[in-house]
Amino acid sequence: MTILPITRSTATSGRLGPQPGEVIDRHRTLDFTWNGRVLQGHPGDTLASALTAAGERVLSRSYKYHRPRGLSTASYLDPGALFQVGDEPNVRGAHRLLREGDDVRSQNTWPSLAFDLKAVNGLAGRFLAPGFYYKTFIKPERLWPSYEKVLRTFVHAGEISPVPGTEVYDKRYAHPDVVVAGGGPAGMAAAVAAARAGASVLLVEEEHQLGGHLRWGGSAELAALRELTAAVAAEPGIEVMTDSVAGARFDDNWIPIVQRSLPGVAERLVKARAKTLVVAAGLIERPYVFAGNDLPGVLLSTGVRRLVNLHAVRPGQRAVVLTANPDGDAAAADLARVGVDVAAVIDARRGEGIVAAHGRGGVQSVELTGGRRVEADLLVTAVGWTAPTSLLNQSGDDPVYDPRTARFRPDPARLPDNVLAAGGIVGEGSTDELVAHGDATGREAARRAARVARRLAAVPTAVTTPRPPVPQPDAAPVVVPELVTPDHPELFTNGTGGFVDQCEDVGLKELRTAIREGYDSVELLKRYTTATMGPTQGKLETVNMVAVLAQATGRTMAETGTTTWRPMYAPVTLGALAGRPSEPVRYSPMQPWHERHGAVPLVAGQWIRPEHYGDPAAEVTAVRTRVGIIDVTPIGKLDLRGPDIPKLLELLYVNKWQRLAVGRVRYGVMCAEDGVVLDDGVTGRLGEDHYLCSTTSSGAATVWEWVENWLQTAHPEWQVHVTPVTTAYASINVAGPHSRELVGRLVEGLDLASEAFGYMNVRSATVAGVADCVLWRIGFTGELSYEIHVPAAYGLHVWERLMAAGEDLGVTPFGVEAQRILRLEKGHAIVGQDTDGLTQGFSAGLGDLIKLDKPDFAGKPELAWQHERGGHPRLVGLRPVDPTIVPPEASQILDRDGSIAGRITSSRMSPTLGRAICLGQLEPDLAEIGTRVTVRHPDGRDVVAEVTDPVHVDPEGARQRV
Amino acid sequence: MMLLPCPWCGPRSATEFRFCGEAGEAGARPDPATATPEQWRRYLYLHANPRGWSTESWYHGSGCRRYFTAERHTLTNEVRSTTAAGGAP
Amino acid sequence: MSETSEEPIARSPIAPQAPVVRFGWEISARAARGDLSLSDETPLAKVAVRAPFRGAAADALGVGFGRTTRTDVDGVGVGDVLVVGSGPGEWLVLAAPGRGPDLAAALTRRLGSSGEFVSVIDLTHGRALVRLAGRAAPQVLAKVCGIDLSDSVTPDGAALRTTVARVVTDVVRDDRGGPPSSVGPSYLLHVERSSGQFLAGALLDAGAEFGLETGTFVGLAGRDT
Amino acid sequence: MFATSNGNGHRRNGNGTRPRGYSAWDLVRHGITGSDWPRAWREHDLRDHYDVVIIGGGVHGLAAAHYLAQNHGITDVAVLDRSWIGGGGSGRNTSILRSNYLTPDGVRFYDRSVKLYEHLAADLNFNVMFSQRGHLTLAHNDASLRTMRWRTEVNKLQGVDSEVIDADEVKKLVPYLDTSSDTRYPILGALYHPPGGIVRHDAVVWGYARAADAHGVHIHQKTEVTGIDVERGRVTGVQTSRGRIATGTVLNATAGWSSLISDMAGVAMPVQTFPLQAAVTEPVKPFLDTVVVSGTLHVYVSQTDRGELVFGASVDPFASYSIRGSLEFSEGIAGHVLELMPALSRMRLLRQWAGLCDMTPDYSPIMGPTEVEGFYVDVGWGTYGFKAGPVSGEAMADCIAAGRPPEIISAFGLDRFLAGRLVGEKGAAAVGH
Repeated sequence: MTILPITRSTATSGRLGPQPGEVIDRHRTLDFTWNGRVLQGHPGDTLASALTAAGERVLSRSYKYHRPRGLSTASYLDPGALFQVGDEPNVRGAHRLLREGDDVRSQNTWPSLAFDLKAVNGLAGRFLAPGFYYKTFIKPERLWPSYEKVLRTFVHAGEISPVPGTEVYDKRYAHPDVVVAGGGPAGMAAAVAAARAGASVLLVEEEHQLGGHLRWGGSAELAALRELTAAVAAEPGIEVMTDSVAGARFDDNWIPIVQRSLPGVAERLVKARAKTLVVAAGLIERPYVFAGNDLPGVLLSTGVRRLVNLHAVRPGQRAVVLTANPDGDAAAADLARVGVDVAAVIDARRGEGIVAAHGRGGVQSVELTGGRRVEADLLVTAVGWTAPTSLLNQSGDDPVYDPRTARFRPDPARLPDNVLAAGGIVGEGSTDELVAHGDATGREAARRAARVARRLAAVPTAVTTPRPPVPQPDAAPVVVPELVTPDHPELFTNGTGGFVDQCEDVGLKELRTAIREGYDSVELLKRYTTATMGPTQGKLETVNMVAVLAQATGRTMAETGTTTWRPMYAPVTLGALAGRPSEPVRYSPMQPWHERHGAVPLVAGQWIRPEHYGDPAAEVTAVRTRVGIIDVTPIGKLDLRGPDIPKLLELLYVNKWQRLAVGRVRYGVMCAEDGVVLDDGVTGRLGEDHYLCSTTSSGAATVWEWVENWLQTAHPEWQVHVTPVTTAYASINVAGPHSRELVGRLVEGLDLASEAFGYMNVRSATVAGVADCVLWRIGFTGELSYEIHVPAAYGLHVWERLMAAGEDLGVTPFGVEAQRILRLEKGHAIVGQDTDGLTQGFSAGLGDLIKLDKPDFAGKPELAWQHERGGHPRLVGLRPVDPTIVPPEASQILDRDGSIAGRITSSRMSPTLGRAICLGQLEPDLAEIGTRVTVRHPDGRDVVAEVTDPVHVDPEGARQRV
Repeated sequence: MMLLPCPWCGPRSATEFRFCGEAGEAGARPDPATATPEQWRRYLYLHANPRGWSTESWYHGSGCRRYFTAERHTLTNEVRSTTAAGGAP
Repeated sequence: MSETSEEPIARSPIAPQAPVVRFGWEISARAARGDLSLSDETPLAKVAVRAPFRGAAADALGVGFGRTTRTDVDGVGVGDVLVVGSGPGEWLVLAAPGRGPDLAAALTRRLGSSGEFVSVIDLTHGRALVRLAGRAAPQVLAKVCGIDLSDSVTPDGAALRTTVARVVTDVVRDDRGGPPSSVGPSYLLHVERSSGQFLAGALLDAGAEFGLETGTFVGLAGRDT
Repeated sequence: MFATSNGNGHRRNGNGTRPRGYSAWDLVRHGITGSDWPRAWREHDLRDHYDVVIIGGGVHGLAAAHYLAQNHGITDVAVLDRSWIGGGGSGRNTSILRSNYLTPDGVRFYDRSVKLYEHLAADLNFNVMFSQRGHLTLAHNDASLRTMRWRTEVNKLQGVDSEVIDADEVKKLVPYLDTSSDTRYPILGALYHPPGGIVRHDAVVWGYARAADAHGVHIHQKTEVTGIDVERGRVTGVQTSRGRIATGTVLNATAGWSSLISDMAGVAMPVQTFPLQAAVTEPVKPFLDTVVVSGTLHVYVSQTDRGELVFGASVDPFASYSIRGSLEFSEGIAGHVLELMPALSRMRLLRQWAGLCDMTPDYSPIMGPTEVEGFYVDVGWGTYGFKAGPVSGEAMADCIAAGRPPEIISAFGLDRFLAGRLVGEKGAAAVGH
């Protein structure tokens, strides 16, 4: 606990001389700022290695107690190296390569990293038991919101700016024969072997170079690294992806791979359908839990070897090394080689151990079992490994704890046929043994990939393939040599204290307290203490937590088990997951004209349509008094061909279709099997076996699939072909008293007189020089109108000719808003607005359209019972008694006792009548014409309205029949 | 998502298909002339909802635009058979 | 470009670069400089045929579901046409611009005699059609389409329907039909008309890193000219 | 029916042993003495008889057990869970609370739950961290704006605080939202519901478990139900992985398992099980102070007190019992969240998971008795079960104590489907969350 400011410790570390395997370019330097101070590093340095070379030991503060923290794993997972870089939060400083001018800052340290006020939490450490916030701030209740505000200031993270970034993300699909997740020796060997067997391979490696632990090895490892790197480079069939991660394994080997730091693309999501997956993720070194284990200067052996051998950085002056495996021994040797004073090597294999690390702001001495204290500024631990089996777990494996090797071991037998595991994750071995295991696994992966390809090709389909796949026999399975793992001491904690989860600041004593409180299963313990829920996703913490839980409950580690490994293997940006913004959008052929004439766009599903051109009321008057034209292209249109169309229409619509003469049009309503209104529209018969059926624009796709369902599953014997032609035609509705005059000026070969072409009729003709147009006499607006369906490529041409030819007639474009007012004046209901998800046929104002004497149609039984039952809501016309008040749509209608009796579904000021008019759903006992009801306005006022005939204008419908 | 072997087009990602609910005898439409309300509403609302092999109707909306029946295991999402509606390919 | 001449001009849903009118259609005059090009082929006549999956009509069309073939429809003078088995019992027949009505009539005559339940619809105006051609064409398509485009799975002459940039699209590999300036695979992408502009935009965005450019109308003859 | 309750199922105080022992003073006392905290709930041997057996150790089952004891003095109760308490839906939801529903029945029901949540910390002596920070449902087209007003008006008539606000007011509440008009789906306005918010869902489970245990209820984890004994139309016992329990009353309070458990009692259910996925990002400094939901873009997001953004969306596109999750889910929410808040492109998804939801034909639960006497259900909770935990527990306790459903759940009976009386929530199902 250090509340006093930490003076910058003397420059105990610094740059070493050239190392055989170093990845830095010592001849160039890069300037960057650290909390505002200018420092230097080399290309190839990570932010963390550059900082350590510059003598920085304290790199961050911990979550709850704000204890000073330094490097530990010096890898992507390092919990002590999370920085804000410019406006990007939570950057993995021990992985992110240094760039010129990087503005690197510690996160959530105020006023500064050296002197952090919130370190005062450390004082109250003993009072901040796990889940302390559940046990306090309960009373008085009214103070909880202010307590919460204080809690939120303790959020330990970087910041997101409200200004969107300019970085680019995109995606691509891939169909490799083999994905190899992990580019260490086994992964490289597997990739080479698979490629040599003819497979296409994606080799995915999280680090910036291939090689895994070989990179910080000795001369033998570096030689093997060169050899394997050359072998990979020699195989054109291998695509290498470094600084990339195979994020998950979803069903049927659907594998998202995130590529980072590509030229011009911040992150790219590669979506691979792999025939086989080889998981070669190697092993992650596990921290040791002991008092003082979170002090800056406590490093894992891999952390030390990375700093020394990869980045030529001296991690300390005087070191104590606790080792239980050859990697610990190698770390001690590397330190000695570069002149660090290795004061003591503690060999756990011979029962030796450490008690604690002591120091303020960093390690100053190490207390050994037996009491001896050794002065040191660096404590290195090598106590064992965790197998990162996330992708294997997602494939169905359930790794079991093996006391002999002190880790949870995957069980390849539980894996599906298309997933294999290679190298360190399966078992330890020499470089040659790992390469041999990888090689054999790679060949087996290629063999299985070929079998999967054959199986996919052999799936019976109707596709006529030029050369049907010759069924080759499967090659014999490849024998994969055994990877024998040497024993390893079980070293999780020495019980003296320390932190089990350094990201979330959860200590050993805190875990034990929580276990005694009853949170004694691995999932409950995780959720109560938040251990393993931090940025490292539990990779460094889970096994130690399980060990502490097992010890405390007297159960074995195998019985205790682990928490579920949850996708993704490494955190992925929302940008990479979203990719290019790509929500499909649909336009009508007249869109350029609309935009040139100031149409206000309305989002209607995937369509963008003109809402109005400036003055919807004037547009309504133009249609009522002169002539208007509207672009109704989005109206759904289905071309029906075949002799059995009447049977289909009888089955789907509530009304009758047997006797519809050629050239005639009929309105119809469709209900679902529960009697709820599904869609409506007009259908015209263009020829003996040729009908054109229109649907609502929002229902176009659903109705087509609904029709196909009946045809394909219920009546395959009916001869009907259905083809969507919604946008094969540009649809222009010409409406108004002068519409016949206007259309007459452009049409050829069609007598427009009412006797020849009456209401609810359809004809084909040439319009403005365009042949094969279809003209309908239908009346959604209630005026004399002709809906002209023009072959779409000529839509703009005909629209422009209509505007030109009708200038003297006062032709006016009108949009969806005016159309809504016109149809409301005529009392035409809109499915989905005047009806909802529960409105059955008789509640949609259909009156006698529903023919219950028909033998069968979709939804008939439910409609018959609705009719029998009665008492269902009615669709009625309504007029506020005060004509100037337009009740907002969805205002509720109240009964005398104040309960809800219905609602306003449509409501507008009618320019034609100069008053407000509405449609509404209403309980039957209030639905008689003339009844007065109370409408509750959103602002709380009550308004009186009178139930009327739904048709407010020209109830006899004379105007549209003229 | 998993692969679904369309009887017409062959294996495709399940994102190309629309799930249309349980098919087979559970989904069969009772005779509207004789069905009682209870029988009709069992057809509308009740599901077997097995945690295992299920016989279902699917629609290949982004492909051949045909309906087909599939036997799928609702836990592993393995599909062991698909048959085209109204007539084999 | 508003109307001046009496003759109506047909327009594609995809806005043309440097528009010029040819065979009654407004098309883009500028040719792609490099090998990789995206051309608007919407002016092609497009006739949809529905007929039983197997039978006399299917045999007369000469190609099954999932394949394409070039043929001359019984010498009616419609010239070379591309017949695509686009679905089960579904065919798409492409011909030169303006030949839609003649092609539909010829097909109705040719297939009507089969006695089977056949329907022929001129969908020239209902669909947008683009052609993506060039060595990098499969990589461009692989950014927006999840189908395995390798030669073994999607060989020249293959036809399938799937989603491209979230829009349902018929993908037809027709290498021979590529523009003379291009080499390697060539794909015809056929979508519902109102999604044409969106699809073209998505392809150009995906192809930017490969230097994809829009090219002028190619037609069916492609590399044979 | 239980002799201990008085006729009309009216609640009277149980044996009143409210849990105590959690307060700032207790924290200091334990801090100084270093003494251990008592177990939050105890482990018991499985007895061979209980008056009531509740299947499902989530918030619904534990709340029912608590209220049976506290409101009706019925304490001979066992809560069984096949794994650990809160391991099912209660531990996998995105912990959003609201009562801005569509039908009067629905609004009254969920409003009662919000009212219970408001005092739950004090009632259970366990801080469930209910952050009543306001809930916004965005409308991107006129149809959904109309649905927002419909819900708002029905809410106000039930005395629930909801209002329709315009895009500028939305921008004030959530500055990171792009409320400009040139986005693909412009924000036209929103239903603003101040009583809505988020809660620490695990804490609710633990709070109820601790309180029920204090009343003497036996909580049995790692105890799987393998059969339900029914004789002559009456429940007589439950078979479990740890032996048989004789009982005359069983409550099915499971999700994702409700069909399987009901099948054991021979009760057919109009339920189809779908996975519902959720995800969490890495923490960032708090910037989002309300819950934001978009029906059109099928995504909802809130920021926890630990700084993480929690995302959810609608159920998966097909029925399944798999909780392995999918790439399409995280791609979908990422795309939609960036449509709403483009500045979040650099935030990283930390983990994603899935739970199982039992969907019903009218987006409303199934609660009350069934045709098998003594077999009660509190299921069919779709994607909105957690917010109804407290009121469901209370109502089911009343129902079991009185032997018939209280008024507040009268609209949710199982028999409604065959009678064709579906609940109106289906009316505006387009905006489900």
